[in-house]
Amino acid sequence: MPLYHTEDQAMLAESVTGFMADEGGIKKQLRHWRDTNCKDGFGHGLWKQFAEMGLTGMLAAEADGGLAMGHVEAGIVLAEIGRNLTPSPFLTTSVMGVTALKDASDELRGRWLPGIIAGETVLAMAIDEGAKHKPEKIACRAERAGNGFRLTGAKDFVIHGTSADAIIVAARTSGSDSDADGVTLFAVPKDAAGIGHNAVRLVDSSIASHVRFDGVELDGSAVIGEVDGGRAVLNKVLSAGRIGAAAEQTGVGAGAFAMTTGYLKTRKQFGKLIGEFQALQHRAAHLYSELEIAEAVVIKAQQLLDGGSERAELMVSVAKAKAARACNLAVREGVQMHGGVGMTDEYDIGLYMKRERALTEFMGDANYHAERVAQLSGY
Amino acid sequence: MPLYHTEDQAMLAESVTGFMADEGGIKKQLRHWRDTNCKDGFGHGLWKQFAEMGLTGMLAAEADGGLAMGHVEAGIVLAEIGRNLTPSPFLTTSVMGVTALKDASDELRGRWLPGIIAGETVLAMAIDEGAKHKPEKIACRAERAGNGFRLTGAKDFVIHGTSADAIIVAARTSGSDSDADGVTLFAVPKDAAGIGHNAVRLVDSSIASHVRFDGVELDGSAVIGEVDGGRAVLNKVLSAGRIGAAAEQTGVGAGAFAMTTGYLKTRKQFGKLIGEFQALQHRAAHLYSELEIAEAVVIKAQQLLDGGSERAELMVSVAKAKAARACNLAVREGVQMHGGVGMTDEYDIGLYMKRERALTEFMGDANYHAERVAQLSGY
Amino acid sequence: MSELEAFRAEIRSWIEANCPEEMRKPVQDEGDICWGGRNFVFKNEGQKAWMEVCAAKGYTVPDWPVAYGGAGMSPAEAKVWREELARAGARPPLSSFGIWMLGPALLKFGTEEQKVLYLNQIARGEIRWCQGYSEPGSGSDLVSLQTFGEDKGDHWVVNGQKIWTSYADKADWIFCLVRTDKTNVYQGISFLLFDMTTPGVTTKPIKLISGASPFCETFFDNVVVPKHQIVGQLNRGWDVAKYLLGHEREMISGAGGGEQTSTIGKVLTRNGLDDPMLRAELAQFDIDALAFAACGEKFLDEIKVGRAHPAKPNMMKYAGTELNKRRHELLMAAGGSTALEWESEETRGGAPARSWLRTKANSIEGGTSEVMLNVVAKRILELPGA
Amino acid sequence: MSELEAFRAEIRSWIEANCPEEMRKPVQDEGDICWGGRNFVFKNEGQKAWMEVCAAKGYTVPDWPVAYGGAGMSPAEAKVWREELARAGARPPLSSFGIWMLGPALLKFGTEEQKVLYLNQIARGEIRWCQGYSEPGSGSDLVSLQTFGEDKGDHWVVNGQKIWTSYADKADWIFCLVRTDKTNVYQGISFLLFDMTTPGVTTKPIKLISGASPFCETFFDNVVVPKHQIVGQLNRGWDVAKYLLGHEREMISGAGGGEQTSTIGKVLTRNGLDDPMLRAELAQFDIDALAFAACGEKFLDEIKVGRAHPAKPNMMKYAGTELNKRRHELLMAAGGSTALEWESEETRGGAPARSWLRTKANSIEGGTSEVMLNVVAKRILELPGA
Repeated sequence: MPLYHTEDQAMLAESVTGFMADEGGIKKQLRHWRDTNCKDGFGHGLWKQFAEMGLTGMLAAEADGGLAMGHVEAGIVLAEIGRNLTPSPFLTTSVMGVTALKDASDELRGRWLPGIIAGETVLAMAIDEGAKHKPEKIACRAERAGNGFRLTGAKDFVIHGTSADAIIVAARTSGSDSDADGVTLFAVPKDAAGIGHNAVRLVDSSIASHVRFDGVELDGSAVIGEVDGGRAVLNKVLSAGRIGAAAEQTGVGAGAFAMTTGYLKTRKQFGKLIGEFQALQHRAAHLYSELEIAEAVVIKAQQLLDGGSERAELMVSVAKAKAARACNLAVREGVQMHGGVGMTDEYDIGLYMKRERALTEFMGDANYHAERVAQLSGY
Repeated sequence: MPLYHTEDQAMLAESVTGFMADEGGIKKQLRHWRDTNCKDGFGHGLWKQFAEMGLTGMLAAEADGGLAMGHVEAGIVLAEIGRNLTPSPFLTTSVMGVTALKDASDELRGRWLPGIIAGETVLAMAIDEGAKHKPEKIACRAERAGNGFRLTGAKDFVIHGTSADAIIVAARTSGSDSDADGVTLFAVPKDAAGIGHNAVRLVDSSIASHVRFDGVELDGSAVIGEVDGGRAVLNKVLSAGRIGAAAEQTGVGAGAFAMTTGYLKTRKQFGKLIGEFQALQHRAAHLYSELEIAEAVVIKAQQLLDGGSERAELMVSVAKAKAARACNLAVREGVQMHGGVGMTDEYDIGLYMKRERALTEFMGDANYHAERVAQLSGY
Repeated sequence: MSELEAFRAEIRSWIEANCPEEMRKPVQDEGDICWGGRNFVFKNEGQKAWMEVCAAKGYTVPDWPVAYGGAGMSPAEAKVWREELARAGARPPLSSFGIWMLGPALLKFGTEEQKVLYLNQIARGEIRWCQGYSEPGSGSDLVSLQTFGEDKGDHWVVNGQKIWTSYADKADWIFCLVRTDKTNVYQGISFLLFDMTTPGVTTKPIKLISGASPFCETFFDNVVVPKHQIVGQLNRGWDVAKYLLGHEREMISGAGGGEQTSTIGKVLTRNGLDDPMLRAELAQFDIDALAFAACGEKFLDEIKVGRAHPAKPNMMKYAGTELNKRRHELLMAAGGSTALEWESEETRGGAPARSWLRTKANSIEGGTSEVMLNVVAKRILELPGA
Repeated sequence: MSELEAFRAEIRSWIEANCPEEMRKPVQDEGDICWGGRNFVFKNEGQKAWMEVCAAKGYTVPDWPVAYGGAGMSPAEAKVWREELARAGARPPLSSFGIWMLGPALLKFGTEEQKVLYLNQIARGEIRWCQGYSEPGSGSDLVSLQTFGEDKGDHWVVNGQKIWTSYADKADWIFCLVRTDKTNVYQGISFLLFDMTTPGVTTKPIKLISGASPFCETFFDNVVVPKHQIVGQLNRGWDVAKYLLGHEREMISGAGGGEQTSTIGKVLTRNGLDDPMLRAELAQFDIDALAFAACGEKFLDEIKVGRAHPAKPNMMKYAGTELNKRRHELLMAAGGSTALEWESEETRGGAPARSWLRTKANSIEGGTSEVMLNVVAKRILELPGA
C-alpha cells in the first residue's frame, strides 16, 4: 500500500483540517477552557460536533453504527487535533475505548457505543500505575465476588478520569503483578460505588485523575473479552493509544514548526529577518527532516496496524519514539527561535511545548519505546 | 589547587610543545613510519630524544632516577603527542608501565626502569581479552609451577606488543574469571619461551598484537606487587592509562580543530571564505565549547589522581568519556568541513579521525566509562 | 595555622553564632530569596535578622570596599566566606541585581558620590534595583534600542518602553539604557539611574509559560531624570552596558562552577525506576555536567588571575544554560506523569514542570545561545565576517 | 492471477533459469560489482554471463525503452524485477554511472541519435562512463567551474582540470561540464561527452583515507571535442547538470528506502557484548533507521505519482547520509579493537574500518549536507535570503 493518503483519506483530511481550524482552534478551545478553569479540560459542545462530523465512531464497526475506518483515518483526525492543540476525549474514547469495545459483548457495546457515536459519552483508560508507563506490570486486583468481581487498587494518569462516563480498567484477576496472563479489562461505570478521584490539572491544562478503586463491585457483564485473557485486548488498546498519540504528536510538531517558520519570516533583528541567518536555516531544515521522517513512520505503523502485520507492534514503538523525539525538538527549537516572546503565555508556542511533554509521557515515552524496540528486535 | 598550570608546568608545556612540533610532527614521524611500513609503528630515535628531554622517566621516583612528576605533567606531554599524532611508546611505557613498576620490587624496578629512563626500553600492557575493554573479567591464567608460575591464555589489543622489551600482563592466579581478587601482574620479558604474537596494523598505523601465552614459565621475581593482589596495581595502571589516553585525545581534538578553523579561514566557496557561513561558525563555536570542557575535566581528573582523591576514579571515567565524545565531534566536523579534500590521504585531517578512533577504544570507550560513571554514582 | 585558616575559623564561628535557624534550610523556591528593598516583605524574622546582621559586618557584599558597605575581603577570603556559608547550609543573606549587576558597574564607572550613596544602599538591602535594557524590537540586537532621553539642560525627559524588566513591579530604582543621541548607534546611548516612583513610570507584569510573572513591560512617559544620575560619560553608556553584560554572563556561567559532586542519575533509584534507556541518558548527562562543573571551576580560577579569554563567559553561558535545559528535560522524564502536574500538593504546585519551563529562558535572557555562539566565533575563534 | 503476478512468475523462473550460481552470493565489496566497459576484467565467467544474458533481454536497464537497450518495463514491473532479484539473492547484472546518471539525462535531453548510440552501449555494458563535474576550486559552488571549451567551428578545444572523477582511470568516456561562455555564470556551461582516450586527457588517482582510490584528478590539455557531442543546448548545460544531480540525490536518498526490516542492535548479541550504554545508542539508532526507511518508502511512493516536493531529494540525501555515517560509527564501537584492524585476514583487510571511513564522504559527494540544508531552507521552507 502506498504511504500516502487514498482519495477518500485525502477528502477526510481536508474536511477535518477545516473543521479543526475553525472549531478546535487554540483560542476557542484550549485557552477558553483553561482560562475558565473548566473541570473537564475540554468542551462537550465540540465533542457533539465531532459526532456530527462522523468522527466519534469512525473506528466502530458498521454494524455498531460506526464507519469501520482504521488507524490511518483516526491519525488524520489526531494530527489536526495536535496541530490545533484541541482538547477532546477523542483519543481515549473513540480510539482506545472503541478499540477495547470491539472485543466486548453485544451488551457492553450496546451500552456504550451509541453514546460515543452520538458525542454524548466519554471513556477514560485506567492503565498506568505509578508515574511511568509500565503496563507489563499490573497490580490493581479484581477478585471474584459472587457472580462478579471486586476491584481494588489505584490507577494514575487517567486522562478524563473524572469526566468519563466509564473507565476502562486493566486489572489483575489472577497471577502475580508481572505475569502476562491473568489480566482482565473491565468497563467500570462512573457511578459505581467505591471509586475515588484525585483530579489534577496537568501542564497542558488537561485533567488527569489518580483513581482509587476501593472494593468496587462489578458484575460479570463489565468484563471486556475473556477473564484472565485481557492482555490481548490490552495490547490492541495500547497499540491504538500509542500510534494515536504519535499521530497527534506529529500534528503538534507540525503546528509548532509552522508557527516557528512563520516567526522566522517576520521577526527582525540586526536589520535582517531572523530567518535569513544561516544557522537558524540549517536548524529549521534539519527539524523539517525529522518531522517528515516521523510523519512517514507514523503512517507506516498505522498501515501495518490496520493490516494486522506482525511487524506492527515494533513499528508502533518506533513511531511513538520517533514522533516524541521529533516533536520535542520542534517545540524546543520553537521556543528558542521565538526568543523572549516564546516564554510568554501570550504566544502559543509555549502551549505546544506543554502539550508535547504530556503526549510524550502518554502510553510510554521515547525511552520506554526504545527499550521495546530493542527487546522486540531480540537484543 | 587551581585548574591551570603552575609556572613549572607551563615551562614544561612550552618546551614539550616546541619539541613535539619540531621532532614529532606528522610528516617526520607518523607518515614516515607508516609509509615505510615500519614493523614497530614508531621511531626509536625519537624515543631516545624523549629520554634526552627527560620525559621517559618523568613519573618514576627520584630514587629510581625519575622526576617524580604526576599525571598533570604526563598529560602535558600526551596532549602534544596527540596534537602531532606522534607515534611513541610513551603512554604504555612511561605512564602505564612506570605506574605498574612503582609497586614492583627493587629487583624489577632495577631491571626495567633504567632502560626506560634512557629511552632504550619499551613496555607493553596486556590487559584486554577480546575486542572490547573489560578488565573486570580476566581469564588469562598463571598457575603455580615450582618456584614460579606458568602463564597460559591470550591477550588482545596489546599496543607495541611486538616491539616491547617486556609485556606487563594481568593474569588470574586464583578464583574465577570475574572475581575482583586473584589477579596478579607480571612483567614478562619479550624473550620468554612460549610467547606468540599475531601483530596487526591498526587504522591509525599503530601496531597491536594478539598475544598468546602458551605455558610461559615465569619465576617469582616477575610478579609486580602481591600475588592475587594485583587488582589494586591494575586499577592504578588503568587510571593512568585512561587519563593519559584522555589527555592525548584532547590534544588530538585540539589539533584537528586548529586544522579545521585554519581551513575555514582560507577555503572559498560561493565567493566567500567558508568560515563566514554562520552555520559553520555556530558548529565551530559549539565544538570549541566541547573541547574546552573536555580539557578542563581532564586536568581536574589528573589533579584528583595525583592528589589521591577518592573522587579520582569517577572523574577519570568522566574525563575519558568526555574527551572521547568531544574529540570524536572534532574529527567528524573536521573531515566534513574540509569537504572532499578531507577524504584524501594527502590532507592530515583524516589521520586525526583514525587516531581518535583508536584512542577512544584504548582502555574503554565512552560507553564503557558511562557505565562506570553510573555504577560509581550508585545507579 | 595560616592566616586564611584563622580567617576561616573566625567566619565559621561567626556564622554559627549569628545565622538564625530558619536561614539554614535550603532555598526551596524564589519566595525564599531575600531581595531587600523599600517594600520587601520578609518571610520571617530570621530572614530580616540575617540580612541585617550581615549588612552590619559588610558580609552581604563581602568583597566590596568597607567604605561602600562591604567587608573588603580579598578574593581568597570571599571564597572562604562562600565555602563556610555552604558548609553551614546557610542561605545568602541578600540577593539582588544591585549586588550582581549594578554594583560591579558602579565600582568601575561610578563617581565617588555615586559609589558611596548607591553601593551602601545596595549593601544594606535598602534599595532594590531592576534592569532596563531590552525593548520589544531590540532583544538580541540590543543596540538598536529606541527609548529616548531628550536633553532639557539639567535633566532628561525620557520616553519609551522596556521589556523583560525583571521584577520591575517590585523594584525601587532602575538602571536603564536610554538613547541620548539619535545620530550615533553605539555612541548615542547613556546609562541612567532613576527612581521607579518618578511620575510617568508604569509597569505591567508579563505572564510566562511557567505561570510566574518575574518580568514586566515598563513604560516611560515624560520621565524626568536629573543629569547627575548618569553613570559613566554621556553617550558612552554602551561601554557600561557591555561591561555589565559581560559580568552577568560571567556570573551565570560561574553559577555552574565550583566542585559539583552530585549526579542526577540517582533520580532513577530515588523514583524507583528501572529504565535502562533513561539510565543511559542520565549517565551521558552526568558526564557532561561533571565535566562542565570542572570547566566552571577552571574558568573561575583563570578569571581570578586574569587568564580567562575575555569572551570566555559567552562560551560558559552557552554551555551552562544548554546543559541546564537538558537537566530539566531529563528530570521531567524521570518524574513521569507526576512531574506533569501543575497545581497538585505533591508537586508543591507543579514545581518540576514550572522549573522545567523556566529553564527554557536560560538560553534566551542575558544573551541568546545564538548570540553567544556568534561572539565565540568572532572573538575567540576569529572566524571571518562573524 | 493478475497480469503483474503472471509477470512476476515469469521473471522468477527466468532468473532461476539464467542467474549463475556465483551471482547469487551477496556483494562483499566494490570488487564484486560488475561495472562493464572496454577494459573491464570480469571476476569470473558467471559475472560476464549474467551481464550478457540480462543485456540481451534488456534487463540491465529494465525500465528503459526497448529501442535504447531496455526492456520497456513499467515502474510496477521494474519494481517486481528488483524484488525478484532480491528474493533470489541475485546481484545486479551491471552497475554504472551510465545507468544511474547519464542515461536519465540522455533520455530527457539527448537527441534521437545520441539515445540510440549511447544508451544501447550503456545497456550492454560496452562503455563505462565517468562524471566530470567538480573542480579544485568548485566543490559545493559547482557553478563557478573554470574548465573552458574554446569554440573552433566544428569542435571545441577543452582545457582545465576536474577532480573527484569517479573511476576516471577506468572509464571509457566522460560526461563533462565545460564553460563555453565566460560572460555568463549559469548560462555559460555546456554538457559535453567525449572519449577518455582523446589526446590530452590524463588522469591521476586520488588516494583516500580509506586506502582506496576510486576518484581521480582529471586533466584536459587541448582536448578536441566535436560539436555533435553536446547534450542539450549550447550554454544550457547547467539545466542538464541540475537534472542529473537531482536524479543522483533521488537515487542516493532512495537507496535507504524500501522496507528495511533489519536492525543493527543485533550486533550486540552477535559480538557477545554486554554493554547497556551501547545498547541504548543502538536502539536509538534503530528507531531512526527504521523510521527513515519508512520515509524512503513514502518518498518513492510519492515520486511515482508526482507528489514529492521537487526539492525533497535534498532532505532525503541529507538524512540518509548522516544516518549512514552514524551507523558505521556504531558498528565500529560494537566491533571494538578488532574493527580497528587495517590489514588483518579476520577483518578481510580492514573492511569495517575502511567502510566506516568511506561513509564520511556520503555527506560530501553529490552535494554536501550543508548545501542540502541550504536547498531545503530555500526551496521547501522558503526562508528569506536562503
